[in-house]
Amino acid sequence: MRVTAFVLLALLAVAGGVAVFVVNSMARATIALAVSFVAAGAAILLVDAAYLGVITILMMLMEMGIMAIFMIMFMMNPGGLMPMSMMHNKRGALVVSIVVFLLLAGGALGTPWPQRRGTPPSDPTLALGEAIMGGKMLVMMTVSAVLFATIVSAMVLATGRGRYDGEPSARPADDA
Amino acid sequence: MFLVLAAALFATGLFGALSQQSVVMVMMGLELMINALVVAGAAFWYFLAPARPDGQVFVLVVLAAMTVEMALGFAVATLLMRARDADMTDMAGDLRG
Amino acid sequence: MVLSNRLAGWAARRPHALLVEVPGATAVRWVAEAELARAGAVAADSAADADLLVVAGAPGAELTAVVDEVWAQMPGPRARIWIAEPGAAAGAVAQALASLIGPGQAADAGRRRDAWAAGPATPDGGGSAEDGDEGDGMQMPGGLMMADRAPDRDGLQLDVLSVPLGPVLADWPAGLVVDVQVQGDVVQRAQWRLLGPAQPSGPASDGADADPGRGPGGRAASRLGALARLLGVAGWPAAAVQARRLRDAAWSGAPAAPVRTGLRRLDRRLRRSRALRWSTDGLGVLTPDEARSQGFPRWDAAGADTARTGHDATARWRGWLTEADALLAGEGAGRGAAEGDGAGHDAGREDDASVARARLDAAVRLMAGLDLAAARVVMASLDPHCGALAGAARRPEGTTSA
Amino acid sequence: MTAAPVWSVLPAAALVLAYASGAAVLDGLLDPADRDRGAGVRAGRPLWETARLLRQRRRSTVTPDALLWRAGAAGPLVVALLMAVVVPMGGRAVADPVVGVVWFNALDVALWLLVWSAGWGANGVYALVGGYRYLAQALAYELPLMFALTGPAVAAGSLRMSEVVAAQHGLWFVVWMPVAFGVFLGAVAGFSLWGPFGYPAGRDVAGGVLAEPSGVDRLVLLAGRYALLAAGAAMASALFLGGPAGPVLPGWLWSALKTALVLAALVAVRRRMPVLRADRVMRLAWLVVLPLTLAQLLVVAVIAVVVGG
Repeated sequence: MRVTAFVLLALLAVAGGVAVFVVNSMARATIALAVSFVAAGAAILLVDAAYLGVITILMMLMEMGIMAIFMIMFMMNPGGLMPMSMMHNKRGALVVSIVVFLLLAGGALGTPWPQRRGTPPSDPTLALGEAIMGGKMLVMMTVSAVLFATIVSAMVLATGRGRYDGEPSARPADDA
Repeated sequence: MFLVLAAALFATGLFGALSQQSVVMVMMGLELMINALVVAGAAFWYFLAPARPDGQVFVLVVLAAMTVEMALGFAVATLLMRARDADMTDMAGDLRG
Repeated sequence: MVLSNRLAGWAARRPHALLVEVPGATAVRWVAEAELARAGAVAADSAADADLLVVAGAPGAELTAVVDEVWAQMPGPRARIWIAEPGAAAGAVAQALASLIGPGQAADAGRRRDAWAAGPATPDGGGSAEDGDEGDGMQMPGGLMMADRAPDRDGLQLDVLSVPLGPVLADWPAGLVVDVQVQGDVVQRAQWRLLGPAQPSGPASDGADADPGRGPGGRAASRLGALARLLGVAGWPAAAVQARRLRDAAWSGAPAAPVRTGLRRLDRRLRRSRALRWSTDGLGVLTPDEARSQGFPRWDAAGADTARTGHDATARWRGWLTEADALLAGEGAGRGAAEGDGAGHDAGREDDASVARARLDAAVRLMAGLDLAAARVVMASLDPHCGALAGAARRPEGTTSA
Repeated sequence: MTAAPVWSVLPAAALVLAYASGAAVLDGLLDPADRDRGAGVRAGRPLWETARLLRQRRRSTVTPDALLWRAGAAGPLVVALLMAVVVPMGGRAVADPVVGVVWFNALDVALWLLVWSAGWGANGVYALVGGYRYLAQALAYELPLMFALTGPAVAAGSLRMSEVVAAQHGLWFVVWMPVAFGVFLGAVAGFSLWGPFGYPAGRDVAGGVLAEPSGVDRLVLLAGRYALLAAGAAMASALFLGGPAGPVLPGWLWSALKTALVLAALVAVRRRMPVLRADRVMRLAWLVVLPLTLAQLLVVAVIAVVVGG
């Protein structure tokens, strides 16, 4: 049951990922990427990491929503009315990625992984929360500082004029 | 098995990031690669050391990194767009300097 | 068969009607709207939503072409009626409702060859297809063009889309087309033109009974009609219904007292609504001179605090409320003189061609740089009487840019 | 509380649809346009509309993205049903995952893309504008909503819906989290394109995302809108109003009553206010509501720490 579900989700995730670069419409590419993420998140749900799975889905769908905005902003012909091929160096990229895949997959299957130590806690979310607020507090504080710096720098990079030398435009930060 | 999925996602993303011209599409490739990291991280946590939360924390950090990548990526894309009306990676390179 | 008859019967209890008003046929539209409401119909927002296409007035060739396009976009079962004068409305509506459930619909469905099913894009009246500037000559599948680029208000080079707003659009002035260039939903440039009626009638000629701007009741109804449209655009259907009923009551010459009671209730409701003020404040600000030359009376004297935000959309709808009440009370005729403001308030001033043109020019000028929602509020708050223009020479004008 | 068996998905779905129809009936009854007509005619409105849309031909537009369009049209209904899965009604839910609250949040974010594709797929200007309006509005309400959801979770010390409900024995969360409750209701109206947040489906853009679909597509989309309202109302009654808690009456009845009340309030607000434009909502949300929600969350956290020891 679980194996079947995983295989289906994995296939969906990879198919979505491939579709991103195959479909000829940016809208569909965005949605395909979202499908890939949702499938990956659902696969994570299978290993009892409920919080991680759902939060992955949540974050990624949000990002794709934002991406939809930028996609139309930046892409000529977003509607994909014209078959889209914006490849360069397709052959090289294909070779490199196939080689990487073989290496990684071979490594994954071939490596003698160490024995599993311990069992999952009864509530992994609780364990995660306690880790974040306990032992891994420093990590999270770093992350939050980085996120804050990102907000500021992204705004500085993206807006041409300063905050106070134009008409006040109520544009949102570009990531939530 | 999870790692094979991760490897496949990673390779797909890599292909996209290397082959695409548009900044937005390259970022989609990067997203896929990070997605692979998330899957791999969760798998490592579950199958190797589920008693310790390190794996989960790692995944969260990766997610945060992804957000940062998105935000900065789009900020840079906006900057490029404003400065040079270029949304293709090649163009950005040509116009350098 | 029984089931489908049952379905048809149920469906006919609530048909959705799309109204197309020909310039100068305001009274016909009012009567048609009232008649449709009586039959249980609701106003449709778009062709996709409509079962009934109601054309109020006699459209000219261009407008007829647009009506045909909209007709082709309607999903069906569908019925189309042409109402040339107010008296004909009741019969026409009843007939159309009957034909909606009649056996003719299956035949109609069989005959149809729709534009969307095959072939090139039609130039579009209801705004249902993107068509860009013919800039780079790159032909797109489906006959659609790629969008051009132009700098936007934040200094980015972004795609520009040319879209005609109107003439078939809910709560939109009759026969008016505003060709806008939009980036996202921000209007960059706008330009208006008018699709006229079949026989241009002079602004002050025979069409007196089709022109509601006569007599205090009719003028009060005109204010309330404009208010109903503004409320529709602002997305407050409940209040719009209230205003429309008062309009019909004032127009039909009902006793003024109950109408004024209802008006006072509406007045309280609107003035108390901070959300409404919030969405109309600061939009479409006119200077006092412009306001006077566009036939708006001096409303600051009539109770609206224009000092705060200038002569904006809020000031105008408040003014309409005050004015409608004064007209119904029968003091409309004297007030302009009492204020000593000669330009203020002579009868039917907004039905002058020059005033209507000035309002349209102001509207397209003020629309630039606003998003579509705000641009629609500006247009609705200026309430240009396109019927007044229909007789005058029709030529496009009023270009403006951001 | 135990998780119900798999077949309970069906009654749950039926319940959502029943509430959705109830909301539609109420909306018909409250519509001033039909004031002069009999109550039966007004209450039957969902039936007339459904019949009308079932009879209507499914129309298309020039070169639509049919796949995304259909997916987007079906999206709201599917999301509403998935949301309802974790909502406990009378102490019983179809599923009670550890992360019920986050599940709800993730689904509401899924709506971003779905409604956007409903607007995008039609390949019409007004529909596209409607789709983007949805995203703009979502950017305004999403962050306050997240913090509003965090409140009950912090107070209950769990993301599991059943524990959030259980933590309200004694005192309902709405009493000491009024801001979060208000924000939550606003967000429900927001993701259901309802009332003051109906901007993406505004009349000024010929119905926005509703401008192009017809026939069955439109029926599903409209039903999805009411179903979202219903799911949101049920969630609100579980998160903030104590779920089945109440005197005398049995628990399931309390749940049902509270949901119905919240739903009725949401339906009624549509007649009371005009649509708020996204630029105004954005300013309000980021400058006023977000700080308020954060302050609320701070209060909740302090109380939770003090009380919890």
